[in-house]
Amino acid sequence: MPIRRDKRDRYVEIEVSAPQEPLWVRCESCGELIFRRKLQENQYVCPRCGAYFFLSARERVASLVDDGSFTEFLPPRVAEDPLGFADQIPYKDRLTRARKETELFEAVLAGSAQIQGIPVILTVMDFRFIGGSMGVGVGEILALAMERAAQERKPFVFVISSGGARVQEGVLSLLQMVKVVVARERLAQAAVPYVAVLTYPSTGGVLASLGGVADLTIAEEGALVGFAGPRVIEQTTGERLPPGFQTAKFALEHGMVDAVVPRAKLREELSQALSVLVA
Amino acid sequence: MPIRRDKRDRYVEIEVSAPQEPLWVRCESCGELIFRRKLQENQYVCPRCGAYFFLSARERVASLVDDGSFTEFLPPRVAEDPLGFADQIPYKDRLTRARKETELFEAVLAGSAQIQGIPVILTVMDFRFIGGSMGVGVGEILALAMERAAQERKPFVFVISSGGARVQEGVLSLLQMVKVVVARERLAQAAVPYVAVLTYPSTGGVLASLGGVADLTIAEEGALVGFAGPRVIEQTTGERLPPGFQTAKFALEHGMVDAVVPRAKLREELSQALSVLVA
Amino acid sequence: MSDEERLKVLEEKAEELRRLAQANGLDLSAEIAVLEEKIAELKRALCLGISPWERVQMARRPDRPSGLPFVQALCEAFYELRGDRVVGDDPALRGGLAKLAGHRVAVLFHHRGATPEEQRRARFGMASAQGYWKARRIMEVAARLDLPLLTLINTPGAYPGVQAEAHNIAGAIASCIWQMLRHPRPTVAVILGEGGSGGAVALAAADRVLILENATYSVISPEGAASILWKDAKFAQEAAAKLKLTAHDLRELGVVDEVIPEPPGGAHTDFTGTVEAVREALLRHLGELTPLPLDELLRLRYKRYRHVGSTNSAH
Amino acid sequence: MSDEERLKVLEEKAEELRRLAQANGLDLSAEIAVLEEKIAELKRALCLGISPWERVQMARRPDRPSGLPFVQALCEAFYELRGDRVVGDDPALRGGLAKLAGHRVAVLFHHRGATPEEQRRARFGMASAQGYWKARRIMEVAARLDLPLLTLINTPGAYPGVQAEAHNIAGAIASCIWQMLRHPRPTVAVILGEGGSGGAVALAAADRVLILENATYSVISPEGAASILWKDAKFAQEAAAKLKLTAHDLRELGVVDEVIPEPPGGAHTDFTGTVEAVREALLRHLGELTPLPLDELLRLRYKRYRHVGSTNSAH
Ligand SMILES: [Zn+2]
Ligand SMILES: [Zn+2]
Repeated sequence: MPIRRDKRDRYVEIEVSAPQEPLWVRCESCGELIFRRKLQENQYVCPRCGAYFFLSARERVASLVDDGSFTEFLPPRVAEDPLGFADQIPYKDRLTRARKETELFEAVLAGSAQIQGIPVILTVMDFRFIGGSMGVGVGEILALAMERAAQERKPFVFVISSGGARVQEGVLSLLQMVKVVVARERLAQAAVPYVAVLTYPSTGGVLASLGGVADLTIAEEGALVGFAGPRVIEQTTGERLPPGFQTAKFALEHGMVDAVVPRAKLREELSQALSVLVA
Repeated sequence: MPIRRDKRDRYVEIEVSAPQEPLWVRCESCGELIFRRKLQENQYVCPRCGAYFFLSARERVASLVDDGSFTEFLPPRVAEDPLGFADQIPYKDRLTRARKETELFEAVLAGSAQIQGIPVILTVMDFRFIGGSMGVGVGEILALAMERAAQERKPFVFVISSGGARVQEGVLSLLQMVKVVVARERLAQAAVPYVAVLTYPSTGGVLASLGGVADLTIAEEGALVGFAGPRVIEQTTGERLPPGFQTAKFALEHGMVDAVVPRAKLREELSQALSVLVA
Repeated sequence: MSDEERLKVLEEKAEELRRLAQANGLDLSAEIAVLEEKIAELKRALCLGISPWERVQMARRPDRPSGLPFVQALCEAFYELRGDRVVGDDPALRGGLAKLAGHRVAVLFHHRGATPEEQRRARFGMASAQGYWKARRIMEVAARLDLPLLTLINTPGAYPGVQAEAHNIAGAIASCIWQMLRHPRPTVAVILGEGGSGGAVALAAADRVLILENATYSVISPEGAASILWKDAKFAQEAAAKLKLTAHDLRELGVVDEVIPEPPGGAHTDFTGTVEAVREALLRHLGELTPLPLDELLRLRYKRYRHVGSTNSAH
Repeated sequence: MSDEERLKVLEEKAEELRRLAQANGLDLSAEIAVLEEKIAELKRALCLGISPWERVQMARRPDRPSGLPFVQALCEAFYELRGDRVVGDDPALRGGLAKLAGHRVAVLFHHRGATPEEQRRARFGMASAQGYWKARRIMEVAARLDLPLLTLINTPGAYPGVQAEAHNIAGAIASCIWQMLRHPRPTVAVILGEGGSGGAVALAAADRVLILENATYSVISPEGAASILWKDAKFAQEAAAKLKLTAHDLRELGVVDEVIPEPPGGAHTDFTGTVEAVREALLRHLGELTPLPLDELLRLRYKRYRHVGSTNSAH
C-alpha cells in the first residue's frame, strides 16, 4: 500500500490488507497501474508520482544488505498472548493470521548481515504485522539482537515501522519500552554504535523508547516521525497541524534526525554512516 | 546606583561611580530622595518604587549569612596585569583604583559562612569592581573556593553580578571560563552541591561558564540574565527585543532558572534550597 | 442515594455527635461507636469487589492524593527545580530535591492541579516535551549529587500536541527511561492514580514499582482500546477488564512489586493516611535498596526489565 | 599595486610561461625559475612582519581554509550529525563522526559558508544556542562511543540574538565546556581562523590547543575592545596589538601548544598544504595523547586549565 498524504501534506493511514501477489498494482496516490516487478525494482516507490509503498521486512532487508549476507536469528521463546486477550477476535487468532500473512514470527525481523562489507546486527520492523506493534516478542527479539551486537561488537541497526505498542498485551507491551532501553544501555557500555532508521510510520512507544536513543538517526524521505498520531493530536487538542507536520523534513528541521534520504539512497547512506562507526 | 528599566522594560546600565557615603541617596528610577540608612535597611531596594540598587559584595554577604559567620579567604597570588595592558589608562591603575573604591581585592569575595546554620562556601561578585568582570584573579578565587568546598564537602554558593570577561587580561580572562568549569567538575566528582544566584547583571563569560552549570539556580527578581547585552543584540541583529527580555521572569519562563525571588526573601530561599542539599 | 453520599451523611452525623458530646459533656460513645462501625463497613464495601472500570474511575478522581500537595505532605522539605534549560518549564511534570525521613532524595511527579485554572495549565496532568526534558535534567542533577530518585505517577498520558512533537517528546520520554536506568542510586516509583502509557513509563523504569490499591497502569486508556480494537467506545468497560490494569492484576503479572492498600473508601477519603502508607512503603523499599553496591543495583535492574514478559511467568 | 596584486600578476605570468613552454616545446625553465623565486620572496614578505591587525584581517578572510570543505579534505570519511534533539539544527556549528588516518574520531567545527546565501544562513559562522546544544550532544555521542574529539574553530563569536537568548545560549556554551572537560578520550582543538570569545572557547577546552600561524584567539574583537575601552573604534589596531591575540603571542602566554606554520602568503593561498599541515599536527598530538590512561588524561587536563594565568608564567 502506498503512503499517501492529503492536500495539507499530512499522512493518511491506509488499511494494510493481505499481501496477494497480483501482477499489477494500483498506486493509490496517483492512480497509476504499475507492473509489480517494476515497482519492486524501484524499491516500492511509485515510478510515476514518487509515493512510498510499505516495504515488508524481508524486502527491506534485501534492499539494504549485501546479497546473501543475511542470516536470520531463530525466534525466541516468549509468552504468547500473556493476558489471554480477545477483542473482536482472540489475540491468538490475530497473531496466527499475521504470521501466516507476513511469513514472519513477529513484527520485527532480526539477523546478522553485511552492509557493503561491514558486519552488522540488523533488525527491521514490518508494519503489516499488527501495525508493527511492539509486544513481548518484539521486545525480546530486539533485546537479544542488541545483546548479540554488544557481545560481537558489531553496529546495531534498527529500521522502524511501527504504530506503537501491542495493545493486546497490555502493560507488558508498555514495559517493552523499558526492556529495549535497558538492552540499549548494554550497547553503550560496550561502546557499540546504534543506528536508527525511521520510516513510515515511526510513532508511539517504539519511537519513545529505542527509536529515541540512537547514536545516529537516519529518516527515510517518506517517514512519519512523531509520538502521537496526527489524528489523535487534532482530536485531543483541537490544534491545526502545520503543513509538513511530522514528516522527515519536519524532524530534520526540528533537530530530531541526522539525515533524510530517499529510499533508493538509504543503503549507500547507511554504509557511509557505518564506515565512520567501525574501526 | 539603582537598576532602571526604560519604558520598554529593558534594563539601562548605569555608570558606577565611587561610593561616597552621603546621608541621602536619590533613586534614579523614581526620583525619590531616600535616607541612606533606610535604603540599607530595605536591602537597597527603593522603598517607594521597588527599584533594585546594586548591592556591594560585602553588603550582599551581610544580607545572606548568619551574623558573624563569614570568614573571608585570603587573596590568592596571581598574575596581575598579565598582558601589561593599557587603554586610556593603564590596567594596573584601574585595578588599584577599583581596589581602593571597593575595598576588595578582586571582583569576587570568597569565604566560609553559615546560612541559617548550614555551613557553606560563599562567593559573591561585586559589579563595582571593573564591572564584575572575570579575570585571572576572579577565576583563581572561584577555583580555590570550589576546591575547598569539594574538600570540606560544603555546598558552594556563587552570587553573580558580572558584565563578563576582564577584557584587559585578553585571552587569559577568556580561559578563566574553562578554569572555573574544570573546578566545578571537582564539585561534581565529590557530589558536592553548587547553587548559583543570578542578580543584576548575570551576563557574558561568567554566565556562559560557571553561571550556566549549577545544580540549582536562583534568580533575584531584579536580575538581568543573558549571554549578550541587550544593546549588542539590537546593534548586531537589528532585532526588536520582546518586552521583559532577559529579566528573571523571562529566564524562568524559558526554563533557565529554578526560582525567582525578591531580594528580601533571598536568604530564606537559599536556606530552603540548602536544607535539601545537605544531609 | 449512592454509597458515597450515604457515607458522607454518616460521617457528618458522627462528627456532629462528637461535637455535641464535647460541647455538652455528654457520653455518646456508644452511639458514636455504632456509627463508626457502619462507616467502616460502608468504606470496605466501597473498596472491595469493585470492578476494573470502577477502579479506573477512582484512579482518575481529581481529588485523589497526588501532585504537589502529596509531595509536600510526604517530605519534610521540598525544593522545586524548574525548567529544561533549553525551552521552558512544564507545570504538569514537576520535581525537585527533598528530605524524606531525614534522607536527601530527588522527587519527580505529575501534577494535575487542584483549581480549574491550574488543571487547565497542567493539561490535567498531561506533560509535554518540556516536562520530560526537565525530568531528565533533574535525574542528572540527582545522579551528580548521588541521591536516590523517587517518582510519583499520575497522568492520563503524555500530551499529544504540536509543540510537544516539535520539541521531540518521543526523544524526551526515551531519554527519561534511559537516564532512569542509568541512575547510580536506588530508584522507586509509585503509581498514585492513572499510570497512563508512555507518559507514565517515562518515570517508571525504577528498581521498585509500587502502586496504590485503586491506581491503574496501562498501555492505553480503556476508551482508546475500545475505539481501536472494538471500533466502539462502548466497550471501554470490557477493555478495562481485559487490559489487566488494576493493581492486583499488575502484581500478578509481576509488573509491580507491592500494592499499597488504600483506606476504606479509597485514597481520596484519607489524604493523610494515604501519604503515610506510601511513605512507609517508600522507606521500606529504599531501606532494602540503599545497602546494595552499585554494580549489584544495576545487575538487578537489568534482570528486572530485561525479561519482562519473556517467559510465561503470568497465568 | 598591493603586494597581493603583484603576487597574482607574477603567478599568472609564470603560469603563462609554463603553458607556452609545454605548447611549443620551448625550454623556458630559467625564466620560470626566476619568476618562481620572486613569487616565493613576495609570499615570505607577505607573511613575515605583519602586524596583529593584519593578522586579524587574514584570520577573517572568507576564503580561509575552514568549515565543511576543510573537514572533508582532512578526513577520509565524514558523516554529519545534525540537530540538538530538542529545538533544531544550526548550520554555523556542525559536526559528526569521521575517519582520520584510519582512526575513528568525532569532529566539531564552525562553518561560515562559501556562497553569500550559505554565509547568511550560517550568520558568518556565529553559532546560536542550537549549535552549542547540538555540539554537546555530539560530544556525548563521542564519549559513549569512546572516540577522540577534534574541534576546528573559526567564529567571530556566538550569535547575539533573541532566539539564542531564549534557548539559553549561555547555558549551552557552559555545557560544551563542561562536557569537553569530562570527555573520556583525548581532545584536540585547532583554531583555523577567528577564535572569537565564548563562541570559540566552547569548543576549545581541549587537551591540546593548536593554532594556525595567522589565526587569532581573543576575548573580544579589537573593534569591540576599542569601543568599550577607548570609547573610539579607531583604536581597533592598537587594541589588536594589546590584546595579544596572535598565534605567537598565544604561544608565549602558554595558551596554545603549537603554532602550525602557514604557507607563504597565508593559508588561503594553499588550501591543500594547510590541510596537510593541520593533519600532521593533529595526528602527532593525538598520537601523544592516545596511550595515556584516562585518569592521567584527566589529571593533565585539570592541571592545564586549573592554573591558566594563576602564576606569572608570561613576561
Ligand atoms: Zn503514484
Ligand atoms: Zn525609586
